Amino acid sequence: MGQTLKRIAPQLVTLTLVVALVTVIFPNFLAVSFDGTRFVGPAVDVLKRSAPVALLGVGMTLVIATRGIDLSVGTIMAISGAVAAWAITSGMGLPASVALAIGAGLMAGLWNGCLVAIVGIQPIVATLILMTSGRGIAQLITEGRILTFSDANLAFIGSGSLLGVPFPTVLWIATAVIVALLMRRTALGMLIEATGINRAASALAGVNATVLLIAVYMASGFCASLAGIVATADIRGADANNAGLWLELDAILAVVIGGNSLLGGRFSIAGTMIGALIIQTINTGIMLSGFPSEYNLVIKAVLVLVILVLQSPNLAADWLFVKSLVKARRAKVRSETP
Amino acid sequence: VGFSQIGSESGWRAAETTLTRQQAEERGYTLQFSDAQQRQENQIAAIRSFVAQGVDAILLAPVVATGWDAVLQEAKEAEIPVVLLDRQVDSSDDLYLTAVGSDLVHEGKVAGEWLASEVGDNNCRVVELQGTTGSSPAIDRAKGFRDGIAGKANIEIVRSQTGDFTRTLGKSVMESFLQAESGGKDICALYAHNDDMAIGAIQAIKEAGLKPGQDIKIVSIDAVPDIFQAMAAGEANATVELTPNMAGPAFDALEAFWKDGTEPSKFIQTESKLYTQADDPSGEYERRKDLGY
Amino acid sequence: MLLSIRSLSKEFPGTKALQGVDFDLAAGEVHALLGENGAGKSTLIKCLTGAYRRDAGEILLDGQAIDPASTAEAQALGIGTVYQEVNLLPNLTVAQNLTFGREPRRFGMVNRRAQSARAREMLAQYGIDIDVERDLGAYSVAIRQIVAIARAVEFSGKVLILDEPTASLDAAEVKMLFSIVRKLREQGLGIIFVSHFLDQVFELTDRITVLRNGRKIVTERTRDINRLRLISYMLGRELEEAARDQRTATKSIGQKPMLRFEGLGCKGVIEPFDLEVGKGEVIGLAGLLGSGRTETAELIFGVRGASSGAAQDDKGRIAHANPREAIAAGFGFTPEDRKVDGIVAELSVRENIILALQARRGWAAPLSRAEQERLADHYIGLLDIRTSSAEKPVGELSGGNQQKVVLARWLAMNPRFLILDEPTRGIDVGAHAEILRLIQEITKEGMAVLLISSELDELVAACDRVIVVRDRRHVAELDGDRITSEAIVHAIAQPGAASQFEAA
Amino acid sequence: MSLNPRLYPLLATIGIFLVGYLISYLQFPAMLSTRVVGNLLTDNAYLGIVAVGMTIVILSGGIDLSVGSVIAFSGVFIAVMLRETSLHPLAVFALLLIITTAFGAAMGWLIHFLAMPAFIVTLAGMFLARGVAYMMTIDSVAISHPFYSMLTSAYWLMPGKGRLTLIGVLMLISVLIGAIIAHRTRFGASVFAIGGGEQTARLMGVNVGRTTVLIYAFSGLMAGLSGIVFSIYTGSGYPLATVGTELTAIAAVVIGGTILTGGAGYVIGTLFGVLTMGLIQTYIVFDGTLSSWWTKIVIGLLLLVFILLQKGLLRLTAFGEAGS
Ligand SMILES: Nc1ncnc2c1ncn2[C@@H]1O[C@H](COP(=O)(O)OP(=O)(O)OP(=O)(O)O)[C@@H](O)[C@H]1O
Ligand SMILES: Nc1ncnc2c1ncn2[C@@H]1O[C@H](COP(=O)(O)OP(=O)(O)OP(=O)(O)O)[C@@H](O)[C@H]1O
Ligand SMILES: [Mg+2]
Ligand SMILES: [Mg+2]
Repeated sequence: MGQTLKRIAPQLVTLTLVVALVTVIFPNFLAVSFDGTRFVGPAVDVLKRSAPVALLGVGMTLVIATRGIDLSVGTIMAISGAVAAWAITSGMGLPASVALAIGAGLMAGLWNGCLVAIVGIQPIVATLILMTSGRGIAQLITEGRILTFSDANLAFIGSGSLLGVPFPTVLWIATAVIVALLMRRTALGMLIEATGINRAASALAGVNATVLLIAVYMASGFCASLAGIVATADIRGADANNAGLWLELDAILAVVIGGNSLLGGRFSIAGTMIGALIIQTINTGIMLSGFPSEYNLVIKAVLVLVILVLQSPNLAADWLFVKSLVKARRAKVRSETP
Repeated sequence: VGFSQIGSESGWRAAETTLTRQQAEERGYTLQFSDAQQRQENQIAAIRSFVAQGVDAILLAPVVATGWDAVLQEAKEAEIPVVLLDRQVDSSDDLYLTAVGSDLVHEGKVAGEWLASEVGDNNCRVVELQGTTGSSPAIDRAKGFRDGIAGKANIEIVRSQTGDFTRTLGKSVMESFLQAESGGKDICALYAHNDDMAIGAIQAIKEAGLKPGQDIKIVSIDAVPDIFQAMAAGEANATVELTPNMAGPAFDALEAFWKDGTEPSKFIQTESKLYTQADDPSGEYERRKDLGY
Repeated sequence: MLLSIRSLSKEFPGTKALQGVDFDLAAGEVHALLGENGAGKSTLIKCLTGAYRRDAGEILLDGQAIDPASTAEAQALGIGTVYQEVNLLPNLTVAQNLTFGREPRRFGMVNRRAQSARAREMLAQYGIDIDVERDLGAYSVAIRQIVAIARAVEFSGKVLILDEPTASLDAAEVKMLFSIVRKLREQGLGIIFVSHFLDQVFELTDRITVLRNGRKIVTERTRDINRLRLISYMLGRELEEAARDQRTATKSIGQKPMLRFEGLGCKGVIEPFDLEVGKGEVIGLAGLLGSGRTETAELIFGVRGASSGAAQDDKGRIAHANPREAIAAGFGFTPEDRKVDGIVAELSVRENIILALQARRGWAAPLSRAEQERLADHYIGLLDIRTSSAEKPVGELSGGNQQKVVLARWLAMNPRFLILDEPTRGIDVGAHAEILRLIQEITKEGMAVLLISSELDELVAACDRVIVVRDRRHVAELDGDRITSEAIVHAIAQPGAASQFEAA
Repeated sequence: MSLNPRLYPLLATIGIFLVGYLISYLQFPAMLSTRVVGNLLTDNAYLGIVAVGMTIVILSGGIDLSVGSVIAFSGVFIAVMLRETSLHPLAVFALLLIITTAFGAAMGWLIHFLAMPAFIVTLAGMFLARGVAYMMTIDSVAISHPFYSMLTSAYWLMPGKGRLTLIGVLMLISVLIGAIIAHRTRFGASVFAIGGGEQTARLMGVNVGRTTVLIYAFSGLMAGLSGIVFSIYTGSGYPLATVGTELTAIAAVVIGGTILTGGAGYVIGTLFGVLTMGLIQTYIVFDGTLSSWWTKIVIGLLLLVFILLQKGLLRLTAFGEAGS
């Protein structure tokens, strides 16, 4: 636990700074009130709106740990959302609809995993294929329109609350905790890391790298399908055209801001979750600030760059270097003055 | 006939495609359909392919207003008539046969005028959900709305932010509007650049414990089926129609042109009809729900 | 002095790699830099060539203080280097590798023809005639090593540094290298030579500097020092040299073999061969570079698919079509290229050691942390792995210690049949003896070992049986008293055994 | 004397393109007109140019996600500058190329000196470039300079009414220059070296920092040039233009036989990758029966087919080689 805290300390500091910045611009940002059934306030919104990116981030962290990348998660969201809405409007009931949607996500992950692990296509290209054609599949299901439904149970997943906490928040936190525990309480985490760092050596040591890779892409598909269900449930309709559009980039950003290396290996899901919160805080902050829309991207880009620079490993090394220089000079001075 | 469609980014767009296909089929044309995935370069390439293929006419729903001179010139040299659908271009008008569409500024204006007459002399703080930043509907509908409320000092647009024409962003941006305007108490009306964003916003308003349509008046544009449902439930107040049937008038014009060379007028404007809760929303919903929206 | 290093220090997080090291190199001498694995030899070299920033100390070249900030600067100063385990860039052509940074140019563009001509010229000195326009990666490790040497020689106007250049060369190539080094010495170059082969050190060098734990222990003239004293300088203690007649024939004749491989082969890779493995037996695999020893091992371990053949034990047929099946059948394999196929660099020593064990147990049955630590500590002690902690990433260990970690991984599995492909490459004398002793020990408990080695002495010392591989065929088998260096050399050197320079 | 194996991926790419073209031709004989050939070059000129820069980046083991946005920025910059000032387009071009090159160099600098992954730095660059384009104008701006009309209508009429346009030729020249830089200069050798292994490259004396900065500067330059070509192609500047072009460019580079992990590939291969992408588009337009969603599905599937064919072909040749 202490180690995890130490590992994600820079991310926590960054989150605090971003929250402070937003609070300066919008003083009520941290105000939370209870309206009888649920907590409300901008910060609660952030926790709720982080759900898609955070969920995607859980899967993306694992994929990136294996030195891969999954560009198709936004599209998988659209597919799963479409499946869920289609199932519920054809009268299938909540459990069946959710199961079908998750099944679709798993299938998509299986497809990606096979292309990467068995056919040997580079992850970025393999998932680019699904990214392009998957949205077509989603539109095929909805026939290009927004498939609206009115089932209150499904809608609850997107906008209901549990003990006053928005359900999407509960869902992403629970998913993150369960996956993180699964990784660290079993040997999965280490095996994934080993595969990501050196697939050949891991395979020689008996790690079933192929199956592991497929499983990881399926996990990513699973998380994406949860995100897709949340997004669909949120607006009570499946928008195959826009659901999850470009969200894969935010998810990757969350993973990196969370301190994970894009080159695979060591990973931290907690870090990614904070990364997702940082991104959503920025997004919500931009919306609350009232700046004209055309400034959104520049503000986001500048903030992201600043965060990345602050978290850069080299900067840390430079600090150490400066410190050691100072130390060395002092030592020298001491040795020269007998 | 070649048809270069922008893409399939919304239900309205899908309906336009469906209706164009239907119209072509009814009249016995072979439709060469090309989806440009929101990219002008794909549209230009598609038109040039149509020319290379030697189609008889080209329908073009341009993704953006500028940058068509060269390719339209090419079509003209190949003597293929081009009809613009739904959006305008700023090329010289001898490069195309005619343009069928509604006037985007006018749509915004109709919405603005409705709001102006609805609130009368009461003070009204309006929030605006804009379309995709930089897209011509977003720019023109924003402008038209401001024209519509011009001179009414009691109406003030207090916040505008892009919702990218999507329901998801419509909802989440509306949530932050509500947060920023003391839980929504200070907002009197919402103007959304399309119905989808309005529908998202309606959910946000409901979840915040307010009554959309009453506490916050809602006016939007497009007249897709779902907004009529909302109107029937009293949750939306007005919408301005943008008909997806652009192909019908386009084919009419083409047929006249082929028959005896009649040059149609350069702009065939479709109607921008205003629907309110008084206009039998449930009936309108039933009429539209199978049109491919 | 041509090159002087004064009180050089370098610290990595958790490790003082060099502490106040002095080193002098005269023009026209070959100076050996010796020490155990992890003593700091490679670090010293990298500080010298600007690959690492040093923390303190100064470097004088021709009496001038120099401070190369990058290897390019060092090259410009006339220091040519062969780095340990850096065999240049496999994705560039041989010619590009050889002339990199000094490409012949015309009108600002690289003159391909002149480049190739130059490259062929450079390689001709080493008696090598290959297609220099193919990717370096297409050639064997030995060729790559020679290319790296040729390149370093070309860049060494004043100083040539060779960090374990002979690790993957065989006797003939070593001889050729030595004659070139001697020629350069006559031309007045200063040459630093790092090796764990003490015979080569005595044969070639003029002076010796020994490092231990990042400190300089001694510099002496080679002819004033004897082998035992040198080893005690390096280890800080005496070494009981593994007596080679200690090996008692453990193979009980007449007993049924533990494993039998019949007609195992792969088209175009290795001809079908039979192999019987007895309990507790050590089988050596001898041959020239590229003769097909590694392929034999890979076939047995399922790294390559076999096109024919089968394996059996007393319970019947066993599947070994991929490493997982081979492991399930009780095989183990330490690959030749530890960096690429062995270590998982960013994982800790502990995790590397338990990796195979954990993979066999499956992900759902994790070893407890305490158990992992116990195993790690046990093998760190047993194999004397030099690391500041079990949690250090393996990639930060010195080469030899990395090798020991891979070995520990398989010992922890306790397989019945362990394949060791060049297990002692790059390992210091102390550890070398240690590993041979270890092989003895584990086989006493019944584990069988297939030992691939280019060092004949090692094979003679450790093996019950030696199989000689030539031109991708198993051509001879020696056992008992017939295992002598001479006999092996004789079997290897049959006519037509000169195919090692061909591209794969 | 057998063929150098490093040529196989290139030959596979070219072969697959030709086969694809043949199949399209058999189905639609009009495909073989000079019109279609001219269109293929013109329509993909901007993509080809930006893909040349992307090839160099990918050869070094990096990636540049900012190029699509930079193209959009370039168009807007040119349009706004021509509208607001009286500068000659050529002066604006020069100014623009300086800006985009510096922008690329700045990203290269961040990547190297802060040891940040290229993916993320250029992702931020992608947001930034488009954001700045929005800030300059949210509207699409037409360019109506006479010099521009001249550029747009600069073409050579091939027999059969096909047009070989200026921008098409510009793309071919860019590919040529890119090929020379990648395969015939010291800088190019350094790029391959870094792609083969940064540590090793450094030990071999590559100035990794300088090379990285130059690589991304070059990509920025090509993106700027591509922006100019795109603005000539469309005669306007539009901040929403070329969304996702970076992914198309990456796909083209990969289809062209360059390996995403760096160190191996050919710039000429990229040209065929781009043409293959163009061929897929043309084929779909010629077919004209696909609905919007089937268009997406088919594009993805065709991409997959090309990659699989390439892989299969390579595996076959590798097998043949091993067997001989
Ligand atoms: N990059 C690094 N980061 C951290 N520690 C390092 C690094 N490189 C080397 N070390 C440590 O520095 C010490 C000296 O290592 P070095 O590679 O110089 O040994 P060596 O004498 O060359 O050994 P070998 O004979 O095995 O090659 C070792 O303890 C090693 O773990
Ligand atoms: N996967 C591979 N692809 C291409 N070439 C290979 C491959 N594996 C081995 N080779 C080549 O095959 C030849 C056989 O080399 P290898 O090292 O396996 O033989 P060896 O007898 O084990 O020799 P040693 O172990 O002493 O190096 C070498 O030229 C090597 O480069
Ligand atoms: Mg060393
Ligand atoms: Mg070998």
